[in-house]
Amino acid sequence: MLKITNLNAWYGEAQVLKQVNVSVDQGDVVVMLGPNGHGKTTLLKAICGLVEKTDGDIVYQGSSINGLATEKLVNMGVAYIAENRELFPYMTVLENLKLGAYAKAARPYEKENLEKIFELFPRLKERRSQMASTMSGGEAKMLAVARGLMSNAQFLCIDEPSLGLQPSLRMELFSTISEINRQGKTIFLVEQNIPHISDLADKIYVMEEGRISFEGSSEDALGNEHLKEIFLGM
Amino acid sequence: MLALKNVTKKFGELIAVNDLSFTVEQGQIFGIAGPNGAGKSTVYNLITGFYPYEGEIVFNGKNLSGMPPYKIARAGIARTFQIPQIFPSLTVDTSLNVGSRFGSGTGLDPAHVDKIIEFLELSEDRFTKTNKLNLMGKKKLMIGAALATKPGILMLDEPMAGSNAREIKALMDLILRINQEMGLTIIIIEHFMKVLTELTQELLIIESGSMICCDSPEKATRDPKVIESYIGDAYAENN
Amino acid sequence: MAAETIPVGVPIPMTGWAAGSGADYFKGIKMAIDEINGAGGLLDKQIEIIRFDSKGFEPEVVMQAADYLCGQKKVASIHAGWAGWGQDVRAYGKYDAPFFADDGSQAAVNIFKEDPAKYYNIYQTTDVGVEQAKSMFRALMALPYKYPNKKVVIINTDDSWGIEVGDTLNKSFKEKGWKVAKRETVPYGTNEWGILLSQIRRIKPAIIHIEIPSGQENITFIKQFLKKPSNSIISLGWGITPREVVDALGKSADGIVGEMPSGLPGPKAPNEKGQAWVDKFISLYKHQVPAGAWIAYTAVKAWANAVVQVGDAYDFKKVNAYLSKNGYEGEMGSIKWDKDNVLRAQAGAPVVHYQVQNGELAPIFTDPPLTPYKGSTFIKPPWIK
Amino acid sequence: MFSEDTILLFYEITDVIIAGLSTGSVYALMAVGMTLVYGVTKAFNFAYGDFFNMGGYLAWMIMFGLGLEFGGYPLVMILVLPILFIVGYALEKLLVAPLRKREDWENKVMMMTLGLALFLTSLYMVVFGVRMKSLPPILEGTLEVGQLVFAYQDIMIFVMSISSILALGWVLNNTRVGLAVRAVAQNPVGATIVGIPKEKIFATTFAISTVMVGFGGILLSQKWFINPNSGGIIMVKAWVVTALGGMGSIRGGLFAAFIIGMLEAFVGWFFGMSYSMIALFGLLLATLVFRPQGLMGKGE
Amino acid sequence: MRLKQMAIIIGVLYGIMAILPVFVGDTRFIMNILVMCLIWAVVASCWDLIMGFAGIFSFGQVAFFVMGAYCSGILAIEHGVPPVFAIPLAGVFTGAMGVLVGLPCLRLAGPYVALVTFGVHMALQPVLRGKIGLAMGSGGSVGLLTIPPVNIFGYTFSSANMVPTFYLTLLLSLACVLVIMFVIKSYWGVAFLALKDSPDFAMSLGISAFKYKLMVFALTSFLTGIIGAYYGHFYGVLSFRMLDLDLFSILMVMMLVGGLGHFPGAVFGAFIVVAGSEMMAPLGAYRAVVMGALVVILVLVLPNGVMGLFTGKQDRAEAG
Ligand SMILES: Nc1ncnc2c1ncn2[C@@H]1O[C@H](COP(=O)(O)OP(=O)(O)OP(=O)(O)O)[C@@H](O)[C@H]1O
Ligand SMILES: Nc1ncnc2c1ncn2[C@@H]1O[C@H](COP(=O)(O)OP(=O)(O)OP(=O)(O)O)[C@@H](O)[C@H]1O
Ligand SMILES: [Mg+2]
Ligand SMILES: [Mg+2]
Repeated sequence: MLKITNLNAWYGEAQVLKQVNVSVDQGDVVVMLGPNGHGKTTLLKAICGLVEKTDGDIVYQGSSINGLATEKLVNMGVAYIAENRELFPYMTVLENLKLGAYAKAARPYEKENLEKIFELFPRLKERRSQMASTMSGGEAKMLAVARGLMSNAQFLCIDEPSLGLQPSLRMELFSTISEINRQGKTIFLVEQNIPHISDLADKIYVMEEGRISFEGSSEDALGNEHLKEIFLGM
Repeated sequence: MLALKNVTKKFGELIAVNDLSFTVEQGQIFGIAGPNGAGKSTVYNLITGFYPYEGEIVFNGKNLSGMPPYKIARAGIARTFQIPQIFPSLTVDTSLNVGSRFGSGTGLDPAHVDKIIEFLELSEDRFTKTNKLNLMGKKKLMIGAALATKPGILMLDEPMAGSNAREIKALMDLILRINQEMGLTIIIIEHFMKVLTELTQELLIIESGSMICCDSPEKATRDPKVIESYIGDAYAENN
Repeated sequence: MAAETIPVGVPIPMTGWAAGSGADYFKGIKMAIDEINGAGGLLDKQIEIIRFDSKGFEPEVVMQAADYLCGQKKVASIHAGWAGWGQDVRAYGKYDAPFFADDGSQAAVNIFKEDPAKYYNIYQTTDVGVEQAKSMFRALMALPYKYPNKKVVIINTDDSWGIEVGDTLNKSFKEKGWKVAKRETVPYGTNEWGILLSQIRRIKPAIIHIEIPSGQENITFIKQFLKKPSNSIISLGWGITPREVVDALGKSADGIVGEMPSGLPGPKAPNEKGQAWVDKFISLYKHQVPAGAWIAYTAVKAWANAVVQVGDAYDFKKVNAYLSKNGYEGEMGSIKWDKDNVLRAQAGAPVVHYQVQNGELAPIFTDPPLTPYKGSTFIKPPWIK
Repeated sequence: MFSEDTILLFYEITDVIIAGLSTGSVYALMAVGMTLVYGVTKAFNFAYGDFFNMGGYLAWMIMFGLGLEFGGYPLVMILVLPILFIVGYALEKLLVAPLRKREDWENKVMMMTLGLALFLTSLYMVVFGVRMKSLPPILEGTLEVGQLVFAYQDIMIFVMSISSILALGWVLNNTRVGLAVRAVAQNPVGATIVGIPKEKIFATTFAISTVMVGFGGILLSQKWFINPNSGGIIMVKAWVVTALGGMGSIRGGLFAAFIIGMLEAFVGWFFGMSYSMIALFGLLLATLVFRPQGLMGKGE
Repeated sequence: MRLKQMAIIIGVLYGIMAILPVFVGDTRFIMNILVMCLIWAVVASCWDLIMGFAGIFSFGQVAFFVMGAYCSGILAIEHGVPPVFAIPLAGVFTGAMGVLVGLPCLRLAGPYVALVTFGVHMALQPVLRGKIGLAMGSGGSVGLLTIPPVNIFGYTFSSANMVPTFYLTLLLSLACVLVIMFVIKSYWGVAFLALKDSPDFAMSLGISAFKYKLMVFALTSFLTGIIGAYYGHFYGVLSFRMLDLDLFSILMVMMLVGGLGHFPGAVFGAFIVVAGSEMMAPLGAYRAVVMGALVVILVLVLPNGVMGLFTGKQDRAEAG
């Protein structure tokens, strides 16, 4: 579904991604691990056209998307759930969610998806007319994830969705992600702490210093003592 | 050392903090946890004077109510923010100097700043602009600047969020060392149970602005009410 | 090369709020200089115009203009038009080249009086506001029209010109037993007159005098007044002269009266010489003579004449002495500056009072002495029932 | 029943109110475009007043420059409004869009528009001359109700300004496009993430605001005149109105326009016209002290 | 930029200024331009301090300038205060006015601050022209026409003796600019940057937004008032026309050409713009067209002004 070859990315003069190769197959959940600040978010941003300077190939469903405007990707069925939320601060929760379904493909499912989301995050339903900027850290993260799910996209790039969520919700979140995946969506997930990662992930990548340092199935990863200690210790 | 007495904060209809009272003792590491939107960050914002509130907050015998944030900072309360805050146009060094110069009440103390830089292992990045730091760097910077104000108490808001196991371990070590070597009282908001149970001496759990319990972490995390509303069965089993 | 021409300074606003009136003065100045150059030049040298954008007469701009033109370009004379209420006296008083301005303000004259020896090169080409206002009053009182009552409304701008005229009119009307039912000082840029007009409609004054030396306020006032006029004579004072007033209002302005200081009446001039000049101006610029054009023209001519008499454009002492002693023989007769170097209203450079008739300015009086203009007919404004 | 004085006073006060409404509608017209463009770009447009004049000049050009006066205002609108749209769109793409990529871009846009204002003002002066131009009234005649007089022209301005503001408000609050415009205003990156073509929205909003401003310029020029120098003061008036109402709030702008119109009318009536500016800023200051985000601003 | 770099640039700029009279000392016209450069350099720098560094959108700088000029002029004319005393008194007055204007501004967001301060600018003109102004001795719409020149120990500094007057202006201007430089490089300046970057974080580290913002209002209006007062005594005349938008725009252009927040760019900007504008004088009415177009182009190609050329590499890397 997605194939990245020899991707480099820069912020100004500083190169962050170095010759990254990643491939995500249709229907898979691919998890990317890696220490803080080593380029995971940058990779997702690069896929979604949010990094200004990149080179290399990004092919999505057979067509090259490198350099394509973000909004076009959305219409091609790619959704991005940003680490730092990127909400519309002076709009209500409901308006934020509605905007999540802005893409043409998502509009018919708006109502249906909204209900599902309110089920998953009752807090959002309760606060649907609160201004997004006044939501607590965790609430805002829920809203960001929810807004991404509204897009009905086929391919979801999710960056640390559990950041700041309370433990019970975190567990729920990952089962929801599995659920979504079972419904046929492909998921590219950046996340640090996933309980029972082998239940979720079909494939694991580790990024260190802007390079892919490990690639393999979750079993391979769990078999790797080094990785286990660093990333899966919780 | 720090005591909240019947503190209440409303945002319009919403009662974000509801008649909350608790005391943090000198030298403690004091944990605060609770569901999303329970009012944890709001408590910090009240202590540091960002919002007006009802009730009383007393620090070392001094009533903080009505004091502006910068005075509270100079009185010895330092904090970090849940969403990392930095000064993008300043370097690490200058940022720490700002804390030292304005927050300590004694003026710029280069030796102290040097010590913090060394302590937080920031010397490599000392003269880089803070907007170039990664998440961990930014967090350390916030802590460093807070420490530079020579506080009596340090309040951390979800410092572990977004970190992997090794990083969490490193941060826990750091917090412990701040507590022990620097002798600082620490309040920490976290969602990682492991952090709370291993680090804190006392754990306050709040929900919808009200206290559910305030006890030793072992007891608090086993409280059925806490498990139900916050930790969740699945998670509790896991750990 | 450079010595072959005689430079003349023209510090006139080319940009900013005063650019419109600046353009009028410039037309007169350019016409005079083109004539002289066409006739072989001044003392066989061509006159070269050196312009300076005096913008909005900010102090440093006025000073800068003086230092640039006199100090740097060594101009032989300066023709400034309307130039800033006295600052110009100080700026150009430092030098000796004859300086002609049209400030029309007592403040400028007062500065002159401080040190007449130092400021001897400064010439005002129009009478001061006080005198112009008195003339306006005389003209209003002499209109062949029976006022239904003795109530007047005076509206003026909040600058020195407006206040000087407004105060004088106020005093004159009161002395004559009139009631000044309303006196309003308005800022420039006032375009909404609704309230004032509704008050006027209730006062029903016999005269409304407006003294705003700019086009737009006068136009909007008249436009809004005419929607439901009261039985009042409308007198615009100097404000009738900016070309856009008649241009914008056309025949709907018929009946309005106003004045032009140091003017040469057109389209029918008082004498043949004058008529020739008016005709020439109109053929050059395709419109009637606006305020200041003629006197700016005449000032250039007066200076050129003095230079010819003296025989040296740069013998400023002699040129100035000649100018203040002899004045000049203009189109309407001789003009002479008084002891304060002010060109008081006089037969050779009268205050001309106009009425708009058929969408153009038609002279009805000249002053002094206040005499009905030959062949003039005052028409009762069409809105007066 | 009432003494004559009372009746006269009644009429006078009614006139003041009418004057206030009429000025208010003019201010509202001046301010619509600014609210829109500020709301979206968050950057201050110093050239605002010159866009206003652009409408007037284009109309003048079509009527008198090209001699198409016979077409009247319908022809003018048909020709001018699309031109304004194109000009607005192009200016955004050429001058604003490149700046938006920079750090601290709000300041840079402000500076750029300052230069643009200087450029346009002096360009008008050079091209059209320093003198004012005027346009024929859009509707002649007056409506008289007893002692009260309404010019059809004023009624027209009143109706047009209110309806254009309400229409703009409706579009912003009730349509998907409106939602998109607000989204881009609040978080451009967030907007692209949900699939909103941010660049297009920026340019279109700027263009629509230019159309609105220019439309106001045409309507008011036929009441007043077109003055190449008036850009600055129009910009300030529009700014005061939008700020008092709360920058970016359409409804606030509408209210503020009428509040200011009334204030000017009553102050002018009671104290004299030269006090209205002082009263205006007094009111603004007093309002901002109590409501720092303006009357209906959302705050940031 | 380091303090040393700044000091060097300022030193070079003023050094060049200081030797210019050797060549053009007898051309009053050019000397006048140089004096203008020096005066506007201070106003533009003050503006840069409050806007570029403190991040406060104050549009009241011209108003403070005019206030200072009028205050000193009135003191000298009406009350016979010698200019050497009237100038600092005017500074104190405008400083106090700055605090007064600053107080309500501290709660407001950027564009509102701009508006309130600009309101002061707009309201000043009717005040000076109206009855209030007349009662205080502003000369109403005529303005002040008889302001005495500065006189130190019996020596009169006026345009009659241009060269000594130029050096007095240079000293005053340099002093003001150095004050601004030290403020920017002191912890004051850092506090401004911190407050601009993240007010919450800054406050939690003990910075009082209130105090520093008020102080910057006081300081910039004080210095602007001083230089305004000096301007009045130098020219001997004042008119409210200075409050028209022209001067305001040109000052903004100076800041912009120099680079907003890139001190001492503003000084540079003032020098370039004053000189450039004079050089374009032969263009007449086209001067403003060219100036406008230049500003637009400059913003697009030189985002950080002339100073950006010096610090360009550094900043571009940061911008990324
Ligand atoms: N806008 C930016 N400008 C300059 N450098 C940046 C920018 N954003 C990120 N970086 C740098 O790029 C590197 C990679 O950052 P990135 O956010 O991709 O890391 P990450 O692996 O997602 O880390 P985290 O676990 O903290 O989310 C970091 O060193 C960071 O400092
Ligand atoms: N300015 C505000 N206006 C209105 N509601 C607010 C405001 N700030 C916070 N709230 C609400 O108050 C509640 C408490 O928020 P707070 O940020 O303290 O939560 P928290 O316990 O820190 O949660 P999290 O774990 O998600 O960070 C939340 O429901 C939030 O939506
Ligand atoms: Mg990341
Ligand atoms: Mg929180």
